[in-house]
Amino acid sequence: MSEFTYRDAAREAIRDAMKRDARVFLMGEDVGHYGGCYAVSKGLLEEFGPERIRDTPLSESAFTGMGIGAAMNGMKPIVEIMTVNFSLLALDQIINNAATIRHMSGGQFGVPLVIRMATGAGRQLAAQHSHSLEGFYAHIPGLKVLTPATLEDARGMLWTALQDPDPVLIFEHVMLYNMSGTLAADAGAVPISKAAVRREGKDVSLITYGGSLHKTLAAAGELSKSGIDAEVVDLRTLRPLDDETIMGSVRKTRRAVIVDEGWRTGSISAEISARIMEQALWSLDAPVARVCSAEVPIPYPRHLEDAALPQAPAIIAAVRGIMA
Amino acid sequence: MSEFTYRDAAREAIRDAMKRDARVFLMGEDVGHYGGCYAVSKGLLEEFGPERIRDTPLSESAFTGMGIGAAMNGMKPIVEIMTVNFSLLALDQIINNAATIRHMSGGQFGVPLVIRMATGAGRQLAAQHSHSLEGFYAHIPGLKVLTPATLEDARGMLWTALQDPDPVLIFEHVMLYNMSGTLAADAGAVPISKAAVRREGKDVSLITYGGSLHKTLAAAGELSKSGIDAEVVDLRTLRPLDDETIMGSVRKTRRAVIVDEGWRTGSISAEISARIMEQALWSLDAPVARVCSAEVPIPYPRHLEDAALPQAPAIIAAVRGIMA
Amino acid sequence: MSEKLHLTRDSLLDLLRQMLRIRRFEEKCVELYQAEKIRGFLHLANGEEAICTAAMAALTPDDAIVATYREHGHALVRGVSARAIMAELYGKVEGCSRGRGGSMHLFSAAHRFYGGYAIVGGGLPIAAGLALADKMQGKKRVTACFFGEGAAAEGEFHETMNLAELWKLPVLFICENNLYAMGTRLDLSESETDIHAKAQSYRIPSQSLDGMDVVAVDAAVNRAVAAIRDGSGPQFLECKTYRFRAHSMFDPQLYRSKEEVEEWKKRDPIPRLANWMREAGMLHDSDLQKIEADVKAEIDDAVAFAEAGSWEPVADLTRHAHAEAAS
Amino acid sequence: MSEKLHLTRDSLLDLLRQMLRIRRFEEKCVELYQAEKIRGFLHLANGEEAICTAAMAALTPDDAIVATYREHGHALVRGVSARAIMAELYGKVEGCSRGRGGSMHLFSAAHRFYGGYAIVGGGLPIAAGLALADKMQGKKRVTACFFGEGAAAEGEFHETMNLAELWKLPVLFICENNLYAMGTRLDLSESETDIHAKAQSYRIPSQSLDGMDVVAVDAAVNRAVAAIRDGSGPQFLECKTYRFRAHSMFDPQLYRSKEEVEEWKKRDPIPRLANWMREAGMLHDSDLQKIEADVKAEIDDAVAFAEAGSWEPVADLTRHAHAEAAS
Ligand SMILES: Cc1ncc(C[n+]2csc(CCOP(=O)(O)OP(=O)(O)O)c2C)c(N)n1
Ligand SMILES: Cc1ncc(C[n+]2csc(CCOP(=O)(O)OP(=O)(O)O)c2C)c(N)n1
Ligand SMILES: [Mg+2]
Ligand SMILES: [Mg+2]
Repeated sequence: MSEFTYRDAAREAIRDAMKRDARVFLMGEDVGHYGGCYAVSKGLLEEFGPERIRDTPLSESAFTGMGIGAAMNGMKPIVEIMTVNFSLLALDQIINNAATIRHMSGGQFGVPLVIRMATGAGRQLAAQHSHSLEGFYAHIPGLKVLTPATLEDARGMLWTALQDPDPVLIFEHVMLYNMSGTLAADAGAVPISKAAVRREGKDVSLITYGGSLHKTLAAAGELSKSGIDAEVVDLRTLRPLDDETIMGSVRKTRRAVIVDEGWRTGSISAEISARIMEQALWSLDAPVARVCSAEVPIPYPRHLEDAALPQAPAIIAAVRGIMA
Repeated sequence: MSEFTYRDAAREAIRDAMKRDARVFLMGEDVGHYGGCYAVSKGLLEEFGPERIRDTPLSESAFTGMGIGAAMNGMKPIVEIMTVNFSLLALDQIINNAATIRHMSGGQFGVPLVIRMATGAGRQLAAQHSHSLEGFYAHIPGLKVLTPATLEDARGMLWTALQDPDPVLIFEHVMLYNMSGTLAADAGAVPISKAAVRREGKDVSLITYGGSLHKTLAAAGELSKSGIDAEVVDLRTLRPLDDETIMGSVRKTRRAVIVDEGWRTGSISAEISARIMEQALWSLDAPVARVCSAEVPIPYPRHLEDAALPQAPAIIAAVRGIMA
Repeated sequence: MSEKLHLTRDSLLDLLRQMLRIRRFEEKCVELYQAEKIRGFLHLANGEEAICTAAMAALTPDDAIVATYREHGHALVRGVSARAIMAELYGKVEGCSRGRGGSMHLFSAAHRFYGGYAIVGGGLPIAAGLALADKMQGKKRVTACFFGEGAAAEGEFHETMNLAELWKLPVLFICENNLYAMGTRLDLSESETDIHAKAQSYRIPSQSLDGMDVVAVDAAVNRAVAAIRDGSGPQFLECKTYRFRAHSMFDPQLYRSKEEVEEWKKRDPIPRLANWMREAGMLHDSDLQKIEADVKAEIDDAVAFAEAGSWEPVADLTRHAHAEAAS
Repeated sequence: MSEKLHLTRDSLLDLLRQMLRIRRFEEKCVELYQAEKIRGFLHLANGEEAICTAAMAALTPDDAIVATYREHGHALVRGVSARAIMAELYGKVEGCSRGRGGSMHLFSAAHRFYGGYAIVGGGLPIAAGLALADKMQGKKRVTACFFGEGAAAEGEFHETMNLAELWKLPVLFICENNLYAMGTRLDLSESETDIHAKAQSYRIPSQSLDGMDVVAVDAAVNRAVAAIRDGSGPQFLECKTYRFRAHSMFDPQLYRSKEEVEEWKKRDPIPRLANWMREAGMLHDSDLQKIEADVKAEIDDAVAFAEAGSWEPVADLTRHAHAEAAS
């Protein structure tokens, strides 16, 4: 066991993959000489050299598309798009090519590409640097969408993703990079097919992922003081969703609140609510509630940004609202 | 009253707007000399000249961004992006600029821009030309999203959209262009704030929009033969959603099936289901059901494409499923 | 005709045969479209056959191909069977993309034919990525990337040109400049209409040539491929050509005159090569008759194959969205 | 110093004053960031002040400005008050964007300051669109678009250059080439490192100049603006400069040496102009002291104003996502 940050865990995952598989390489803006915009790849250029740690120009569409091509031709690229906000410039490649090539080719060509990007708000970066669009990516057939929220998952999801024959997107929430904790010395690959119950409870299911997990756990802690025993489900993977774990929890607690940093309308929280409607309606003692981001571009000032995002008090209020 | 196609109606809407307001102009690929990829703008170049009917290079991001700039500086541009599939190349401009500028500027600058694009499948155009992403756009604060499904709306929504001080996206379903019918000689602007009940019914609410409206009406006709009286709600506007009309219908019929050509997971149908859960759960006699596109890139062969999209038989089956 | 030097009569005959295969195949496609056997978008390359024909002759089976939605000829000359292509146009399981892709999305792993891409410019980064993988793996392969001049306006063109040269990737960019992007004439869409000069602005060795002269294209491609194999980085060839038919089956061609089309038809690469070979005594009517007969037989057989092909069961609808568990 | 011709002592003094306003304002920003009064990303332009200073002097209030996230100086010299900018950096309602935008998103309708954009390259199409609107409305205005050399790699740069020249739009593109995009040196990101040559490849009249020489920039911008007003279409100026400080407050600057930074500091545009004016007998210590004192007073006042500013009520959170019903 040793002290680690989420950032360290993400870096270790890359180092480990680079060492274990010569086909793996990292490509993106400032991953090399700068050390990574969030310092995830710091030191890797020195360790692996410029052939495998590739600084790219500001050309999101081209280097993402090149990752697709390289993946189709024997390599295992890790493309880093600095943040999900800039991934909009590469969306054509991700949706029209990465997600469709296997299908369009009748299964002949696969795209074993991993794309990592930072997501989320909380650093007062305002309207163009604070999106949470992982829920949108989860709408696209052909993609897998991972949202590591713990050190174990930051450390372990990458290798599993690299073994996947299809494109996998990994979203690292910007507020998690400095989160520290301990990580087993032998920490390694983790499965990506199951959601995780991070806290057992019997009264209500709090379903969340990514940066919102920790706010949700905090809310659950608060609720326990007033005798409400909340279960916290970390989705971990947004596509495909693990219905079994979600419904299992909801059928047990008969109540659910979904916490999602995406803008409320059309966020992944809506899909989860709809699935509960379809698969577990008769088990519900109350309507499924959602705590999401306000329907506004993220404002710069701290107090307004805080107000725009899901926070523990709002989660607690939502739970009380459906416990009543 | 005169015989019109949806295409004619869309063209009339543009002609009328160009004549009434000198600030209006049309810009996009092949809107001029070619006559529009779906012939919507045929003849307009001859009528209004190249200054106001502007053929652009294949530069979706730039000409969409230029529409934003022109809208901020006194003009009322109509940007045509041939199809939603190509709009992914302009998404940075639409989401990071058009949707955020008013907010980022504290309300000082508005973007009265209208972007028209074709959407949907059904013409055997395969995986890169058949997306229905209007539901995703409906996730973005700062945008309005319109989906005209009738001649009246194809004719009337554009002018209303042009009066809006904020960016409005209009999605024209490719399967509607040849739909013909009659249009009042004085047909003009229509409100965009309300959904429309296209068929009154008491047993179940079929909630849909765009290209799926007509399949849904057909299904409702079939159902009536077996004594099921379905109400059909045409959303018309996906953002903002008209909760009042939706909930009004659901509270009346106590059952709902949402029909949406988007891929099921994370489609706008999920948001509607979630809102019914939140606002009308206790009025429901059955879980809200969804009929959406299969989770696969759209295949080329007719039989597989048909199977991938919502069709009347599936809608009927879904209704029977919740009437049981 | 220029630089015929290294070409033997046999290789010239083969160029002629290949161009005719494409021409006749696509003429058949028109019939089949009208008969509603082929649906969706169908983009024909009548008039442009010399480019892919000459290019494929210079490439080895080890090289990779990336093409557009106007790629029947590219696939055919690359070696994908007329049967597999025709079955694909029918949407049958026996098609080269199992019927899933149709005309715009021909793929064939066996031929390293990495596909027809229908988002203009979208294939360029993929081609550069294929080349990057070859370079990182120390393979002396070339990736040939075909695209129309309209793609030069897309941001992806710019980004890819820069990265290909910056990283000295083994890509051969072949621009099929047929003067129009759908209905938009080059000078209405580009401030600099000299496409090959654009490539030079990224320091990519670039050349503009007559794409209606199969021998000239052959020579240029051979030179470019040799340079790329030497490891000097990407090369760019602008081949000036013309599309004799409509952009797709839906195009009323309001944007150009019949006269212009007729003018260009005089430069049709097929009679051009045939006549020149005749004059050089390398082609006799009997040769041509033989080729036409063989081609017709091949196409008839392809149609029969497609007709006899099978529809993928609807139960398999969601297949190929993801890899299938290795069994 | 080159081409001082049309510059009087007063105008030179004003250029000096403006550059000092930016320098001191941003030095204060560093303090305030450390004091956590300013948050988020903060990008300073120490060393680059000559460019926006000279440019703004050549533009009229009728012209429009589009800038990046590194735009404090642009807004300040354009006339947006130090108060309104500082309040914006604090996130107060009194800020030039009502506190909603912060450092990266300064806007001011009154100054036709169309904003700081934080998606690299994202402002270019908007600038071209502003210019298109002016042209269509027959207005003889110029839109000045500032961006870093890193933006030249983006597809939007390519698309915008082509459209601006194709449609002869009245845009002045000003590339602030400080040799690095975050930590990526130009030669690691561009196959053609001569930025001004890129603009020429679209046939845009283009010039490269010393961005550390405020007088040279002033002359070039005046020439370019005059040409644009004559209706000849866009112009492009590449101003070679250097960022003395980190990219943002989070940058450890692993990618460049202290020596390199020190070398460039010798070319600091402020002492450079001051010394030259001194030698020319146009500047005395008393002048400089006066300017420094005025600037200090202005900045202290701005900080006091920002401190005294108010926080927008949380109840107003969702305001400005859409226009508010005219009341
Ligand atoms: C990004 C994108 N925008 C628009 C289209 C619609 N479209 C299909 S082909 C085409 C013209 C392309 O012209 P060019 O690149 O010259 O190739 P050509 O068709 O002439 O062979 C257009 C506009 C598209 N497929 N992709
Ligand atoms: C599209 C996009 N990609 C990446 C970033 C992150 N980023 C912010 S500034 C910057 C460097 C830009 O360099 P340059 O254009 O030279 O401007 P400079 O910062 O040097 O003034 C990067 C990569 C961004 N903001 N937008
Ligand atoms: Mg063309
Ligand atoms: Mg720079």
